[in-house]
Formats: sequence, C-alpha cells, structure tokens
Amino acid sequence: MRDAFIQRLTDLAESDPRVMLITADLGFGVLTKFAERFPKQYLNAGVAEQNMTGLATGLAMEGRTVFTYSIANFPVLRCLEQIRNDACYHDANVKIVAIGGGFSYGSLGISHHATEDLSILRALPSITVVAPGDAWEAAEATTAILNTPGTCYLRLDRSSMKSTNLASERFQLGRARLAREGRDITLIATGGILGVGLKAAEQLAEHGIECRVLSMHTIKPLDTQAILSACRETGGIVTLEEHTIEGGLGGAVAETCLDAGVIPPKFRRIGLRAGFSSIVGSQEYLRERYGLDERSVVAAICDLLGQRFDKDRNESRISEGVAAEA
Amino acid sequence: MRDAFIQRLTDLAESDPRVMLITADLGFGVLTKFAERFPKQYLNAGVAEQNMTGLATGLAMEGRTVFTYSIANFPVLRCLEQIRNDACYHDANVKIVAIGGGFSYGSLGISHHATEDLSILRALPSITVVAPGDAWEAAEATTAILNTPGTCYLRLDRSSMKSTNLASERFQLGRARLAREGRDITLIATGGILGVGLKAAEQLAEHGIECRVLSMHTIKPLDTQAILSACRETGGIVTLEEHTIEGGLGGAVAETCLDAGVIPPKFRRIGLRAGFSSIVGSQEYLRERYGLDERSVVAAICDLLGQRFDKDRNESRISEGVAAEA
Amino acid sequence: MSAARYESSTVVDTRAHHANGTGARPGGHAPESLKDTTALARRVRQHVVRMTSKGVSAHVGSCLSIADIMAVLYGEVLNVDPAVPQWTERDRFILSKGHAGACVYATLAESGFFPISRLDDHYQNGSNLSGHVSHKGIPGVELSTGSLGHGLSVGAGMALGAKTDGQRHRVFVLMSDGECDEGSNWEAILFAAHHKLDNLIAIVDYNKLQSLKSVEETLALEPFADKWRSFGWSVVEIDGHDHASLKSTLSSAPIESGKPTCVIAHTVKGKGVSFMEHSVLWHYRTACGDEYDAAMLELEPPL
Amino acid sequence: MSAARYESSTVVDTRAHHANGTGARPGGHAPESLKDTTALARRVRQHVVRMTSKGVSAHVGSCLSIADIMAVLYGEVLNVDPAVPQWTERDRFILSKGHAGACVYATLAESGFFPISRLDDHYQNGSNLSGHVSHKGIPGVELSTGSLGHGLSVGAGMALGAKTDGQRHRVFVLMSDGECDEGSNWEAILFAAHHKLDNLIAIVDYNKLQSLKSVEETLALEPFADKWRSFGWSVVEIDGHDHASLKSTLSSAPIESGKPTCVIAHTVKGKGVSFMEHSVLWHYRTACGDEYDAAMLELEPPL
Ligand SMILES: Cc1ncc(C[n+]2csc(CCOP(=O)(O)OP(=O)(O)O)c2C)c(N)n1
Ligand SMILES: Cc1ncc(C[n+]2csc(CCOP(=O)(O)OP(=O)(O)O)c2C)c(N)n1
Ligand SMILES: [Mg+2]
Ligand SMILES: [Mg+2]
Repeated sequence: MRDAFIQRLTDLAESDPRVMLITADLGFGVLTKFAERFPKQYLNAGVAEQNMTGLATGLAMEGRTVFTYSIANFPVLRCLEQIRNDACYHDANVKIVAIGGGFSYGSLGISHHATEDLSILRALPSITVVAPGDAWEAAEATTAILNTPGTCYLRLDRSSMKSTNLASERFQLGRARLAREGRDITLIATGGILGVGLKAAEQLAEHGIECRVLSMHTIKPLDTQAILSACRETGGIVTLEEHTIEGGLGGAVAETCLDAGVIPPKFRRIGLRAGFSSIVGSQEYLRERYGLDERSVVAAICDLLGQRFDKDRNESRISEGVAAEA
Repeated sequence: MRDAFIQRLTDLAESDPRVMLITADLGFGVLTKFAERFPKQYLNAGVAEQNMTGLATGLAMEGRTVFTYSIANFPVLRCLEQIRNDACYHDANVKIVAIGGGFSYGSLGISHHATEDLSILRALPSITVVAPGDAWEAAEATTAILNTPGTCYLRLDRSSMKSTNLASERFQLGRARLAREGRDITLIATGGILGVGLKAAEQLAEHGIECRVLSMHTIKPLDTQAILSACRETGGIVTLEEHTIEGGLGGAVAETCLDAGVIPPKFRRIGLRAGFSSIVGSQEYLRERYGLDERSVVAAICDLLGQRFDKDRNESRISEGVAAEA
Repeated sequence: MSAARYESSTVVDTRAHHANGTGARPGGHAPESLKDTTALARRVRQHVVRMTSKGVSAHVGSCLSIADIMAVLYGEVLNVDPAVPQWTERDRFILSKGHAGACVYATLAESGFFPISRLDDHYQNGSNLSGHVSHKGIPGVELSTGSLGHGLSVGAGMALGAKTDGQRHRVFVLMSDGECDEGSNWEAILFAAHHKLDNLIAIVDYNKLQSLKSVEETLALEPFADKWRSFGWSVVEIDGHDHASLKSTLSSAPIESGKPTCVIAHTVKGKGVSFMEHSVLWHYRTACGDEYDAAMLELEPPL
Repeated sequence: MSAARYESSTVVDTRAHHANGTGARPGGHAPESLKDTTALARRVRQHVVRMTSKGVSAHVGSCLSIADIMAVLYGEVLNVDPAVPQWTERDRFILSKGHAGACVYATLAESGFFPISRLDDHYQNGSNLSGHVSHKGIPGVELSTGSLGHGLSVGAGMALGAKTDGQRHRVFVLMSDGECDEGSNWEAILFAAHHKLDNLIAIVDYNKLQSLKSVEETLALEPFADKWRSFGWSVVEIDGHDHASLKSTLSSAPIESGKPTCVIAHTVKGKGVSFMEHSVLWHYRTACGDEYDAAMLELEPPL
C-alpha cells in the first residue's frame, strides 16, 4: 500500500506543483525518489510531528495541498490537537498519512501498534478518515483525498493482499466497495485486513455460507446506505478491523444500525479486545493471536450463524479473542 | 464539580502524602489553598502538558498517585501519546483531570470546547474514563479513581445541578446510578448534562411519560448490565451527552446492545452532530442551540415515543440538532 | 460611563507604507506614512476593557499588555488592506496567545476590517467573536488559536510557503512568555532557523507573568535571548510599550538576512490601567462598576 | 558462524561501586570496583548484531552507537542489583531512544538481569522483547519507549520524586540526537533546570545521523551545548566511545550541584563494524550472510 501511495503521489505531484509531502524523518528508501524529483515539494521536518502538522496547515493556507507522513501513532496521537485546531478547524488541505496501521509493525512494540487511530480521528469534526483495503484502494484513495477539500486521514498498512478491483471500477470516498457478493452474512472490513476477510469468505463458501464482503475504506463519512442494505438483504453483519473494538468501525456500524432502527438479524464485531499487546510478532502472528486471522473469522461467522465447522484447535482462540458478549 | 473535586482531593492529600497534584499553569483561585497547604504535593509544571504527563508517570512510578490538572482539551489531546505510552502502558497511577467538559467554556471558542475527549480516551487500553453528573458524583469519583489502580480520566464540567444522591448511597465506578426510576423509556446521561436529563424527565412525567434516568458516570468500563436491563425493562433508550455523537456514550451503548443482541425497542442518541461550533456562548446557550437543552430532550423523547407534546418553537431545533436518522 | 457600550469612534486608516512593501494595496486607498499609533493603542485599550467587562470575560491584562504592539503593527507596520483582507501579498499576522483575542478584534475593527459596533458581540451568545481569537466570519484574522503553542508552526509554514513562491511579504507571530513553556514552539524555532526563514518574525510579549505566578517562579526563561540565539535566531530586546522602538524594530525586521527574528518585547501585563498592572489577578478578573469607571478614566484621552 | 545463535557467555558482575553510592545492594553480591567494560561493550555489540540479524530488524547502527555508553553505565556507573531489580535505592536508567532496545536487552542480560539465552527471543513471534524497549516481563527495564521524546519527562518525574523523598540515587536518560527535534524534550529540559534536578543526567548519543540524513542536513543542532546551557543545564562534551572519560564523567555527575547534567557524547553510528559506521543505511539494514560474517569477524575478541 505504501508503495502504491507514493507512486500515485508522485504522479499527482508531477501534474500539480501545489502538492507537497512533509515527512517527520521517516521513509528511508520509500521517499527518496520523490525527494530528489520534487525538491520544492518535499520537506523533512525532522522528528517533530506537532511542528510538521502546524507547518502543513500554514502551507495549506498558502494554497498547497500538504501530505504529512510518518509511522503509526506519530502523525496522529503526537499532534492530535494540531490536527484538530489547526488543520480541521481551518478546513486546511492537510492530508495525514500514517503507514503501519494496526500490527503492521508488530515486532516493534506498542509504540508502533496503531490500533486506536480510527476511533480517535473519527471523533474529530471536519475530517475524512480513510483506511484502504488493498493497494488499488490506497492509490485511488490518494487521488480522492487530494480532491477532497479539507483535512483527511489515510491509514496504510503493510499487508499485501492482491487487489480485487475490476478494471472498470471507480473508487469513491464514502462509498463502500462490494468486494464479494453473498446473502448469508455481510462481512464489513476496513484496512488491509480486508484480505483476511476475503479469504475467510472463500473458506466460508466451502462451508456453504455465502458471504457479502464490503470494503469500508472510508470510516468517515460512513456509507450508512451500504450498512443498512446489508442489514436488510443479508443474514447479518460482522465487522472486521485490526483496531480496538471500542469506537472504531464496529462501533460506527452499531451506531448506524440503531440510529436507523434497522437491526441486522445477526451481529458481531471482530477487533481487538485484549488491550495493549506487550507480546510482539509479525502482523500475521499477532492477527492470529488476537483472533483476526482467517480461521478465527471463519469460526466466528460459523458460530454466529449457528453452524458447526471443521474445528480443530480454533475454538479456544475464538472465545478468547472475539467473544461478542461484553 | 470543580470545587467538589478539589475539596475532596484536599481531604485525600491530607490523609495520604503520596497524593500529588500537578497543574499545567491553570487553577487560579481554585488550587491556591491546596498549593499552600501541601507544597510538597503540589506542582505547577508550566504550560507544558506533554511534560506534565511524563512527569506524572515518573512520579507515579516512584510510588505516588498523581493528578494532572488542566482545562478542556489541553491535558488530553495535547499529550495523548504520553497518556497512552507512558501512563496507560505502565499502569501508572496517573489521574488526568480536565475541567471544562463539553461547552463549559462555551464563550472561549473551539480550542476550549471539549467535545471529543470521551471517544478519544475510551479508545485507549488500560484507562478508566469517568464523567460525573453532579458535585456529589465528582467528589466520590475523585476518591474512587484514587483507589483504582492505573490511569484514570476525570472529566468535570461547569454545570451546577443540585446533587440527587440519597444519604445512604454508595458510588461505584463502572456502575450506573439510577437517578430516577421509570419504565416508558430510559435516558442515559453522562457528565453534567445529567441535570438536563433529570429536568426533562420531570417534564416528561407531566406528559405522562415515566422516564428512567441513569447517570452513566463511568464510560469505561461501561455498565453493560444496566444498559441491557434498560433494554429489557423499559420502552427504549435515549443517550444524552454534551459531546460528539461519534463514538462516545451513545456509541458505546449501541455497541453494547448489538453485541449482546438485546435491542432496545426504541433508540435515539442525543449529542453533537454539527461539528465545530464557531458560534460561541454560555454553556446553556450552546446546549439549547445544539439541541441539548431540556426542551429539546423532551421533544426528542416525545417524538421517539410517537407522542405529541406541547410544541411551540421547538420542532425546527429538534430536527436540526437531534435528528436520529443518519 | 459604567455601561459597557461603544461610542462611535473614527476608523483610523492604518495602512502604512511598509518598509519591505511591494507596492500599492489592491483596495485603492492611498497609504499614509504616519499614524497616531498612540491614539490607536488607547482606543484599543478602551475597547478591550469594555469588551471584557461586557462579556465578564478574563484576559484583560493579557490584552492591555499587547495593545501597543498591536497598534504599531496595524498602524505602521503590516502591509494589509482592510478592503481586501485576503490580498495575496499582505503581511500575515498570527496571534498565538489566542486568549488576547479581544485585542485583535478591537485592532481589526479600528483598522477598518469590520464595523466597530461588532465588538459589542464579543463573548455574547450566538457570536463569532469568541474569547480566543477565531477566524470564522471575522475578516482579517488569519488563524484561530486558543491553545498555546500552535501559532509559530503555522506561521513557519506560511513563511516557508512565501519563500518557496518567491513572495516578499512577512509573517508576524505574537506569542506570550508563558507560551514558551510549550515544546511545540521549540520545534518551530529549531525548524525556522534551519530553513533560514528570515521572513518570519516572532514577537514575545514578555510581561513576566503567567496564569498563576510570575514566569520566574513558574518556569524561569532567563537567559531568554540566549535560548533563541542558541537556536539560531536573531534577537532584539525592546520596550514593548515604546512605539518608536516597536516601529523601527518591526518595520526593519529581519535583523539579519537568513535568520528569523525574535523580538523580545518587555511589557507590563495590564499596561495602561494602574491597578491592573503587574498583577496575575487581572489575568482573570473583569472590571465592573467602580473598577470599570476607574479603568476607563485612566484610559481617557489626556487633555 | 553465520547463524545468529548465541554462544554461552559468562555473565559479568557489573555491580560497581557507585560514586554517590548509598551502600550495599540488597542482593548480597559484593560489589567490585573495576570491570572490563571494553569486553562487555564488545559482547554487547556481538549480541546486537546477532539479534538484529536473527530478527531481520532495523536499528543495528543505533545500537552500536551506544554500546560503549551502555557498557560503562552497567559495568561501572549504575548502582543496580540484578538480583533485586526493583531495589528502591537503585539508580534509574531510561533509554529514551527506544529503537535501540536490543542494546538494552543485551546489556541487561550480560549484567545478569535475565539469562542471555532469552536474547534469542528478540523480535520473535510471541516474545516480550520488542524492537523498541519494553518493560513488561523484562527485569531491569524501567520504562518502555519507542516514540521519541518521552523519556526525559518521565526521568524528570523520577528525579523530582527522589529529591522530594530525600533519596540519593540518580536518574540517567539516554537520548538520541535526532530525538532532540521533539519539543517535548525541551519542555522537560526547561523544567528540570528550573527545579534544580541535579540528580538527573541526560546523555545524548550525538552520532550526527538521523533516519534519512545527517542531523546537520535535517535540523542542525549546533551550537548544541549552548542550547542546553541556555536552558540552565551543565554540559560536558566527551567522546562517547572512550570508556575512561565515560566512566569519570558519568560517575561524577552532576557536574554542578543544583543543575541537571547533559553529557553530549560524540559517537559514531554503527561504531565497531567498519562498514556500518557513519551510515544511514545501517539504521535500517540487517546484516545477513557475508555481511553478518564480516561484522562478527570485526567484533571478535582481539588476539
Ligand atoms: C495549551 C494550553 N494550555 C493552557 C492554556 C490556558 N492558559 C491560557 S493563558 C495561560 C497562560 C498565561 O500566561 P502567558 O502565556 O504568559 O500569557 P499572558 O496572558 O501573560 O500574555 C494559560 C496557561 C492554554 N490556553 N493553552
Ligand atoms: C515520535 C517519533 N517519531 C518518529 C520515530 C521514528 N524514528 C525512529 S528512529 C528515528 C530517528 C533516528 O535518528 P536518531 O534519533 O538520531 O537516532 P539514532 O538512531 O541516530 O540513535 C525516527 C525518526 C519515532 N520512533 N518516534
Ligand atoms: Mg505572560
Ligand atoms: Mg542519531
């Protein structure tokens, strides 16, 4: 996703000299070409995220569209008040890019686990929050946020699912992508974990469960229509996010359903319930550990639908990781 | 509430020399006595919230329980990464106190409108989030968070409803207070806006609607039991918060209901939907403007229950401020 | 005279010739070379005392502290045009100590950006004129602030943008001394020097008081000038109430080419109203009744 | 020798007599007065090259940069007891540049806080030994870091707590040069001087490189010592690879009573492996295959 982003940004910067990229001292190898090619549109602001965000606001006020770039929590939590008061309140064209969503940097430790950003940022007014599910979405989202006035957040993660878009497909912010059709249940995923969702859906099909899969790449504004249709047209909703269960995608979907009084026949939120992970490991490992892997998702959906499935050692993990009862 | 807090903290500091208060250069008049009486337990860290939070963590690691104190967004948004990585991850006894919840400082402008803090903080792991509804709750919550290991957040606001506790009542973190009994509907409020909820309930009683009122002073951990009971025992749930509608109390309640598959017959979330308020005014004024006043709450509940009520000029405000349809 | 109402007051033409000026403003008004900034400062002081009194709001001392700086900036220094507030070549001004918003509103109104009568709305229900300075619906305000330590970074961004675009206007950021506790400022300070933003001028309202106590007692800043210098800025210390030195310093900034300029303005919090001076109390207190009368009396034009 | 496995290595007794020492440690081991910190540093370097190689993780250059500082601290300076890691009177050590976590783990293991074999777990699935230093389940780690600019504030809190309680131990915080871009540090720096925390010692690993380029090119810090001095600290600049000056400086800190001490340690990023030295590349790159062999060969004990 990161590469898709920077590739697209390069094209955009080429055609529009007002597009700018500021990094907070990150992006070795990744941003080098961009920096060399567009020296006037690139800036390393040093390890100083608050200043980076303020700078971006000032530059945006002078007519630029400024992408700020860093890892995980740094461009978000470290400068949240700057995002809110400076960028958002001034409707500044600041586009915050965080690489390393979720457990992308799983082995690096909790400082690098970006697992609360969606809840935090969607609470802010005047911001668009986007978490693409694959490289194609990441590239398209880059163009889309450039063309969306005001402050936007782009959460990229490391997982590398093959993109599933059709050649003719058009990406639209705020509109969920139908990644797979099905009627038995709807799986709504945000971010790179979409790949897990799609694989789970394949497996479920083998169990005779036809799963609709929506890529909810835009968390704010939310595609309430797609959610309500899923409630009405399919057997229920399961949300999937590599993110805390509190206030993120699952929370937003729950709000939507209850606000509208349109209740999904079945409902489950899959996300992180265990708090900080002082245990480290690869993204794949941590997904498995916290019930966000393919097997756990399959098991959770079977369980929700009251279907037995070929369970070996999965059950205990399910109840630990994704137990729905609060 | 602020006074109730500092009065209680004074008592606690008197009996426990490990209790400490750090302010980020705020509290004129309010903290003076405390500072004079407990010079070794008081510190003005200057206008530097990040450092204040780090200091508090260090002091907590050396055996103290440290209250950090500032206005509105400053002790939260300005130092969110310090709260997360330093205080929360280390289970440090840091108790963050923000005065000026919601529109308490309505005339001061958006920098002082604390309307996203609950969503933001409840997303963090290893934290207790508390927003008392009246002075008694504020005082009791102060003691309770002191006695709760780890990092806690106390959101105080300026509204000054008379406390409604019974003489015999015991305050418990994580347990909603039944502030009024009723079966037609349950109004769940958090923070000082509880006062509005209680007055609305009185008015509703005149309309023949008996409203259960819960003070959900603890947002995290949430009293899911009380919520589910309300779903089962009353005609529905209305949440009320002086806070964004995205991911706060209403969101947490929606998550709870859908997770449990216990659906309230009626449901509405009352909170802020309009984004930043560049319009200023008193807390009362802004509540009215954004549909958080008594009349709006009454109207919303009547509307929800399909009852007509004595409407003069209320209706337009309702549909603008508290429209439930997403 | 105790009612906090506005008397009509002539709008001063504040559009002075700018030392670095790039020519005429688009509004079509002829610039004048000398303004009575003393009178302007006095009117601004009267406004802020009235406004805070009417709104029962805090920060009158913080406003009085910068009234002279604001008067000289808008009366003599800034190349701005009230008729075209968004004119591209204008100088940018940011109040980073946003709690002195009343002083910005008063100065802008006196400078013709909007009617003086609008000042009546300050702090009132339904108004845009929030206690901390806000840009929404208020011509002439570049940046909304209120949380300390935001303005300098944004100003640095504006200054960098101007430089990259080959523009010649300057960016002024007015900060408070207590605000310098905030680390975010030091990030911006380090950055601005590294990038040689000599079109960026920080003015510190060094009134020696913060919210609760003196700067000295809270977090002492001395040797203050050394701090800025060691971060690569040119520094000049002046009397922040002396219009002549304010004018010459601010008009001629930058002090050195290739370096951002820090003007440490030694001021008195509450300046102009004797009983408000040097007092933390008047960071919060509002002048009402006799106090209001006494304050306004001191601010009357001298015979 | 290209497999990244650990040979068993004798645990060094690192509990040295502390210059300010308050007496015997509770663990009952007799302190020794002199340690072979050179050998310790070499073993630590071997560990971090192995660990990062095995984990295919970044930051080997950042670890090598501080290996000497860590060896002298744990070998000679810090009053700590591996048998009682939470001993109240211990000196506190915080690695604020958390990305060099491997170096802390290696040093702690060599000092007897936990078995050296545990280093094998670094970066592995299911391990506690995260890339950035973490305290959970790892004896001897005071603070988990990883986001730059957190450690000094926490250290200041610990130092203030110790002072208030009349304790005599010291608090050491090891930072990186790029980290000094973060404003949060300058808040702590201002605070520590104001509160005369002479029991707080900041060591800056001044290796002149950050993530992408040199410090000079990113945000130049010079005159670096002046910055700290103007903020009220005592500063000493030393060669961060010279054990004798590290030992004498760190043992005798504070330099001045009533002032926190900043030790600017001039270092070489990647020190000890010739092809890793002075190179941003080795902030990220992992030594594998021939590179690994070559690195380990350079770190062999000299004949
Ligand atoms: C980030 C932040 N923290 C705290 C405050 C609250 N506050 C308002 S004014 C002030 C300090 C006043 O002293 P100073 O900064 O010197 O301003 P002066 O009024 O003297 O100009 C504080 C702490 C704030 N506005 N922003
Ligand atoms: C707040 C924050 N921003 C960004 C990073 C990512 N990061 C890790 S190391 C580093 C800079 C490396 O240079 P330096 O600080 O000088 O450390 P060195 O490796 O040279 O010791 C950065 C930006 C971080 N860890 N924390
Ligand atoms: Mg001041
Ligand atoms: Mg370095």
